[in-house]
Amino acid sequence: MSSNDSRGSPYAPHTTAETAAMLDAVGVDSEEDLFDIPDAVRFDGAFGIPERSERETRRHLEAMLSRNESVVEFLGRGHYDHYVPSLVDALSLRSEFLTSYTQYQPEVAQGFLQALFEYQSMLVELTGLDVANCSMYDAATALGEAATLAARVRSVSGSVVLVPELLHERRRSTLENYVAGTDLTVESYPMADANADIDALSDRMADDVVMVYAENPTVRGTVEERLADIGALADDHDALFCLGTDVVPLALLQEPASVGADVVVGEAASLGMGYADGMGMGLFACDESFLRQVPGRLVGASEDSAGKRAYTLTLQTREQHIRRERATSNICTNQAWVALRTAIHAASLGPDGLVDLANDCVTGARDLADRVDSIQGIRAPVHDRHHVREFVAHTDQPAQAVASDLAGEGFAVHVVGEHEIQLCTTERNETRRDALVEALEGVA
Amino acid sequence: MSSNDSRGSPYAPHTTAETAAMLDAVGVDSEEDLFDIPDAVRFDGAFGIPERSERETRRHLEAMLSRNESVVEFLGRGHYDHYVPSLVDALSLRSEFLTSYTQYQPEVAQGFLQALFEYQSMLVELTGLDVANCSMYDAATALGEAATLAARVRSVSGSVVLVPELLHERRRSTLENYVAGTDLTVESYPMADANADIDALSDRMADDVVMVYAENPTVRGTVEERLADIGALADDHDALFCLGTDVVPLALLQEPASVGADVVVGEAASLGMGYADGMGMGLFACDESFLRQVPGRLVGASEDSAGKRAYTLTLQTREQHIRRERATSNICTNQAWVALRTAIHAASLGPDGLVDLANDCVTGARDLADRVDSIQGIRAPVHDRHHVREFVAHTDQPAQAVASDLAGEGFAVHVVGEHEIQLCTTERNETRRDALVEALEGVA
Amino acid sequence: LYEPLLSEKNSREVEVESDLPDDLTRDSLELPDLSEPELARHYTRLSQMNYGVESGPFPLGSCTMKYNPKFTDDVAAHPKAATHPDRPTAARQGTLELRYQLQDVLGRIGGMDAVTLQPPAGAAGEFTGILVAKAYHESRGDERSEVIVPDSAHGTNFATAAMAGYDVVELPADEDGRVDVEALEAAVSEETAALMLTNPNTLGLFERDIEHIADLVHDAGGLLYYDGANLNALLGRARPGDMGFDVMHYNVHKTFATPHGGGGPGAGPVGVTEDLAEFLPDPHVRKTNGGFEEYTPERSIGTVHGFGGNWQVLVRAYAYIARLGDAGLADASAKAVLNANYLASQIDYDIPFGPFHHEFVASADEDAADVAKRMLDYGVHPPTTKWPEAVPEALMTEPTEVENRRSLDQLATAFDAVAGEDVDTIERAPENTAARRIDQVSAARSPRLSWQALDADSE
Amino acid sequence: LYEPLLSEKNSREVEVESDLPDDLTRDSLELPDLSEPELARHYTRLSQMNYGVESGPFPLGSCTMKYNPKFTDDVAAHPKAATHPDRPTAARQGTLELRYQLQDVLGRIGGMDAVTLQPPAGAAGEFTGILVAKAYHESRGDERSEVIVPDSAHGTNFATAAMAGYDVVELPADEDGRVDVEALEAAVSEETAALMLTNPNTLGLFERDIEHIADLVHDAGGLLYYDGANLNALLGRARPGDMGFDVMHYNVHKTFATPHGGGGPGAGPVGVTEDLAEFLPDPHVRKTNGGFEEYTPERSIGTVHGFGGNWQVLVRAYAYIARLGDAGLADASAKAVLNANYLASQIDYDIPFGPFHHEFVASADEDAADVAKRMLDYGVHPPTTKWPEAVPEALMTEPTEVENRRSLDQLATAFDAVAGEDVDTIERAPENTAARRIDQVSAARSPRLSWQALDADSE
Repeated sequence: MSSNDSRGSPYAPHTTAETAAMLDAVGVDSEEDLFDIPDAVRFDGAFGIPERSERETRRHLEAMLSRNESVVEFLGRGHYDHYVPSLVDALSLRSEFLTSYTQYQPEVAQGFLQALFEYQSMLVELTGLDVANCSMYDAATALGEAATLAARVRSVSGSVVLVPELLHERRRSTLENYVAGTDLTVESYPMADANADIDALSDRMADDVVMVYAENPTVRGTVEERLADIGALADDHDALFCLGTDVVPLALLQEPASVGADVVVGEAASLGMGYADGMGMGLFACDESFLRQVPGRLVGASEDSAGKRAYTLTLQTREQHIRRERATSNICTNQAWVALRTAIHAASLGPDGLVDLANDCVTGARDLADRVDSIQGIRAPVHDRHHVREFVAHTDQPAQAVASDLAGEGFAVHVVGEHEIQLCTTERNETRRDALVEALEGVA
Repeated sequence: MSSNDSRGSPYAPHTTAETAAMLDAVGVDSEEDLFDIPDAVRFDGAFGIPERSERETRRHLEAMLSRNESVVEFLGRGHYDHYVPSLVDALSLRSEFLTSYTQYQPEVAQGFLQALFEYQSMLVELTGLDVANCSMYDAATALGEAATLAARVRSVSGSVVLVPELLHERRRSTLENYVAGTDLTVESYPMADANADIDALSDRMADDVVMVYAENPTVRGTVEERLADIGALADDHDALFCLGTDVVPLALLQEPASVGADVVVGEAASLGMGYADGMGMGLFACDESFLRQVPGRLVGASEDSAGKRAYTLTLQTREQHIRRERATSNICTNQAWVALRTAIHAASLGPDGLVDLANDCVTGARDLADRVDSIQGIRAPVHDRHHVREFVAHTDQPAQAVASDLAGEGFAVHVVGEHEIQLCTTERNETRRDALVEALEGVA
Repeated sequence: LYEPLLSEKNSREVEVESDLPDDLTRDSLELPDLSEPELARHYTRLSQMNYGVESGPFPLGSCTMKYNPKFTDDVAAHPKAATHPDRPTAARQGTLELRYQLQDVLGRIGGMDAVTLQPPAGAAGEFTGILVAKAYHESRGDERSEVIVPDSAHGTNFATAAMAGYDVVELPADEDGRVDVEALEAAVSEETAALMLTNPNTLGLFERDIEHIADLVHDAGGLLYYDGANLNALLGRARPGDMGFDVMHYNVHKTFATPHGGGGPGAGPVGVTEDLAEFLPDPHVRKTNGGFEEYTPERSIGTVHGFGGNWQVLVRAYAYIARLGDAGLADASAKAVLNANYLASQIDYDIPFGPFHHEFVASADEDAADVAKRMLDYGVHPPTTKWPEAVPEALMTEPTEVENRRSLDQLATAFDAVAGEDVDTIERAPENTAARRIDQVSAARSPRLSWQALDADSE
Repeated sequence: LYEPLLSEKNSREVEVESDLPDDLTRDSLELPDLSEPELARHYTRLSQMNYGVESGPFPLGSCTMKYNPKFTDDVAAHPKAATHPDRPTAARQGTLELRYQLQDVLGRIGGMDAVTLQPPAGAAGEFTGILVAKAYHESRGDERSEVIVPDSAHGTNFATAAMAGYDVVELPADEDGRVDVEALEAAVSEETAALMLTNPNTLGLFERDIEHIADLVHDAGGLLYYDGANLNALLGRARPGDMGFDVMHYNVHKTFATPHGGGGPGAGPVGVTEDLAEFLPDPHVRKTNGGFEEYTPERSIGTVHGFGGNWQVLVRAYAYIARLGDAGLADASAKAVLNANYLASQIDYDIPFGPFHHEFVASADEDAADVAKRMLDYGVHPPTTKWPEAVPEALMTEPTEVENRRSLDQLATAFDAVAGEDVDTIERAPENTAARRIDQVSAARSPRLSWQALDADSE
């Protein structure tokens, strides 16, 4: 056997001779001499992690991942699967994009900066608002940031954030954590048939409210029909109106600016990512008046010394590098690469393709609900509304039992109540709708 | 529904307005006016091929490919599966490499030219010969080209190409086709226990022989032990000695130059490709004296007008653009991109890694043969030789029946005789060796 | 090199039609409208206008800009990794096992008893860790109001403490560049919820008094928080848990080589000691009889992300750790520290503090930001500049282990070339880059953050 | 831009040890020895020194340099496509079905009765086609010795005919640039095995007399061979089979958008009429009751490749055809022809022949090769030069359908800018490229084809 050169870490390029020469130049005998660590806190144990070749590592991980069973998922509730064109991978995986770097030296990062500027611009178009940042972690954290923004800009004396009664529990919990260090409290307002109960909301509105949050579509997939009313109520009480949405239906539904939204948050990775165990990307757009309160990075256009248009991270005085504890947020590393993917996906769809996709979300959910409704023992949709991608169905059997039986048939659905399941459909599972309906007929 | 712009071909970027303006500039009313085709040969039928979206097309093809069953392949005989590091895909799939272009303008193709120059250099190192071209289609066609080269450079009056009795039938048939337009004829010489029968070969050698071909390893996986003798015999009779090999064992086995090989052909895609239903890449190296007779493209170093080293396709007077019917071969499009992958794979293994891999081919085959030999009803290896990756086993049962039964258990092996199967093993199926042995115990 | 915006190439406004009532839909939508070949060229051109770690050395201090092994991308793209978090537990055992294994190896690497993978970035990890610390104190009826942060700390530490509702107490350094223990003694009190520390610190120096520091904080009832930004200096040689830290976050996009991708996504898992484990975010993964499951820690702070964080990043991080193993991780640190020391030995700059580990902070004679711009002209990426402030005109330099001697020499050449140049040349720089020096002031003064803003501007 | 060779970065000679007897192994092996980060940078740098179709227009005449849709790469990389050809028929039904479907659609597109996918390139297709023709004649006891080739044909046609053992009869063009029918009448005889023709020809002109030409050749007992290089001009509008061609090859890396990848791999399927089908290479794929199988055509010429040709290329080609369908293919041709005509209308060059289809041949005032070099300075790729010889200083230009009007205008600007420049400027070109004008003469006079040769040279 030929003996391998005594390289340690596979991604450290040092040959033995090189290491020796470098130690010599530094003036020490061994690498260990460079560690200035008191003996008392020296670690002399082992992690017990074996070294593996690339091939063995892949085998190890792929064997593990293969223990994820092959089930057909009719799952949504904030995390959606759309077909991602091959172009998105081909371009976003280019090592000039997917590698280690940030744009702290804009002169050598014009490409990514322009791509993020374009992402921001598409979000401006979709929301109708003046400003979009270049990404938040996800919809839940974006909502948290919106609330703290509201606290900073509030013109009223209040401290209450009103959120819909029907709200993904994780989104609410994350929001609660974001406001844990502020004076804000979170309260919910009632809903009627999965839309805001405007009368109840109107009754609740008072000067202690700094922000009203509503979603379109809602967590139950319904189109929220009273957005303009909510916006007007918020406006009447000098509260911010924050609208939560998703980048796909956003192409079809009422433009947030037109219903008075001051801030738009939501999920944007529905374009560009598909299912990724919940990994997403938060969109964040707002009115220009909040510009200096926007969390996260902003890319702006400027000029270079030759007078050519150039892009740069800007308004960094909002960020932690400069303002430290007075920063608008602690967000630093963001989801820039996902924003790039979203932008490429949106651009490859174009306006027609994106609207078509959003329309398919509406018709697909309606058609599936119609078929499910015809099954003995199931009623769908529970809410007499228009739906986007997903809807709740009432099951005469306990929902958990129906879901378990479906799992046995290879289908995954949400259980959202004792007798309620939620089904989400996109073009990714459209060819399996027949099979789902058949399976439901068997178990309902 | 929003209506799509009336684009025809998805990869033609023309908007309707653009098309109209361009027709106008050309001075015609419609695209059809540009076709100068007599009515009599106009096609007014249909192909009957439906248009599909990208997603539908992928679904169509992937559904088709999924009808390839999941079997564990212990198959070789000229087409081998080695683990290809992710780096190979990551780099070779870069669109600067995998796209439409050739290096006819070397000033803007220096990168690929250098990569091919490096490939040639690695092959020079591996073969010990002076010159390697930048790829042939595969081992079989490279052998065909070697024979026609022999015909062009022959210093003897003969016309016989001697090939081993044990030779992949498709390699022989391809060779026969390559010499179909020449005076050459192909004859085989006997083998003894899957090595050249040197006495018989010696008896056959005469002035009518222009080329002797031998393989190392042979099609039955044996190491050819008499290479130097074959080389000497060829030399004695002024015949060319052409050695067929594979790029992986080449790193371990006798250097072709050291045994007198004048030309080396073989398979080089064993590095870089893995199984691809037989898609490969032919290596072709030879002595400098045949330089102006080499088929295929050659990349050479030169200088640009600023005096910097630069690379260019060279000696193109051998090719069809210049010499037309007097060209050394009709090969034009080649396997350049596969050569790039082979080079990246070889470079990422380095000398140690490549030798280790070749050694694993020897020990893996030996160990599997030992275990198979211990099974009741099987004897392995049939040939009392050293083996690389593969070996022949004798089965008391009819080989076809054994193979069919194995197929039922999810294993694929070659049938090479009434009572002979051939098994090939690499690191790609090493974790399934136990299962294969167990299955063989059940069916043998 | 200049590439028009997508909108300048071709944009189209379409009327939006649907089956929905008109008042529930928008009227029209305008977006770029280009074919695949046009988009491929667009983004290929954009990609060519970036300098990344595969272009050359990228010694951005405190950022640990490692090379990202390619196979980790392939593992992250495995079809079986693309699942919804709400599928039944039995159907996602692969995902849960990978999460469990990563929790486990991170715990071992950091000397921590429990690790959550939910925080989607380092700063999110800090926030999570501080929320956990807060919940811990509150569970003991112990309301505390202050978090102590060294003045040389990452800005996110200050912002995080503030976000969590704490007053920030800034801690000066001693003249050696390390924590001033006397100042710390003065600062700690029963209001101290936590001390946030990076070790080695942002000057690359190991806090030699760490045991004493830990005792001081613990004796006052506070907790010790470890910022994992500099963990690459210590792999296999020291563990935060062994030093007395109670909470820490890991920057997997630094230490464990996952790609930053132009600013993110990253992941910021948080490790804690046993006492704090019950406060970790919901859900956490544990082993069951023959499998893995999620559960809610008893006194969980709740969630800090809509789902389980940045899954694909976590997959890559686990792949990297599983590839290197103990030996590879330890060698990575050794080479990172060697590289920093070798590079420092090759440049003509004053480096006031030492002995440093994986990074050093050199002092420039001219404006450090200008020096950095000029370094771009020599084809390398410059270090982080002007921070930490303990070093005048700081050039905070962290080459990481992935550079070989030749590229370190190339970096040194660039450093030294700029050192010898006059101010005019430096202030004019860069001249050899895709864009010349960009006007930051006007970008901030009249912000144009979208092509709509550009259009409005030119009207 | 200059990148050292791998061998110049780090090379190492290792002693080769193994369990094999020493006399069966080599003593040592020297190869480059570099880490993954170093290799990633090396090949990334090399990639950046190439101009491809994703860099901008690439109007290389007769090469049909189309954009390669990305999804075809993903399909070709599907794990289920990575199989060995010797697995049992039942276990490779997917592969066989895809091959069958591709045989089928290619037959429909070309108007051919049977198609083999085995030839791994266009020239290999020519060779296969001529061998089939030869076998056909021989099967009828008809020994023929000549193949007629128009003087403007691709060089491979001549070389192929010679390889197959035929004498090549060169056919002059008439003054319109098409086949001189009188000359053809004089050339055909009972020695004529085949006439090889491209239609439209290399000037982009449709051979209007194709029916008459076919009759002439067929009447003499010869066969008509169609070189598919220019098929992109005719999709859905005319089919070689309908014009009287008996054999043809398809260049899937031209017409069907599979990547050339720096010179290959391609694929050159061959279509034939019913009479010739029994001579096609072994194996061929056919439908069975409920599946697909391979079989040996009755009078097969045998094999022309070690296995079934360039599988991954074939997968991409089928994916492309399945994506476009009838309408897309027809539109691709329409736009390719429109683009050529539009570009021609925008440049100040003489174009002696027409009406042309997907390509035109302009005539330069200066040396066409110099003009091409100078075009590089304007950031575009130049056309094919100096061929066909019917046009003095030919610039053979084929923009394909993937260019939009703006990039055609960019091309036209480059053409016209060069047209207005003096000889000195043009002869000095290129000046804005990674490498300046490369010395071809010395490259050929003292060939250095490996780093070993460079080393020997410098010693």
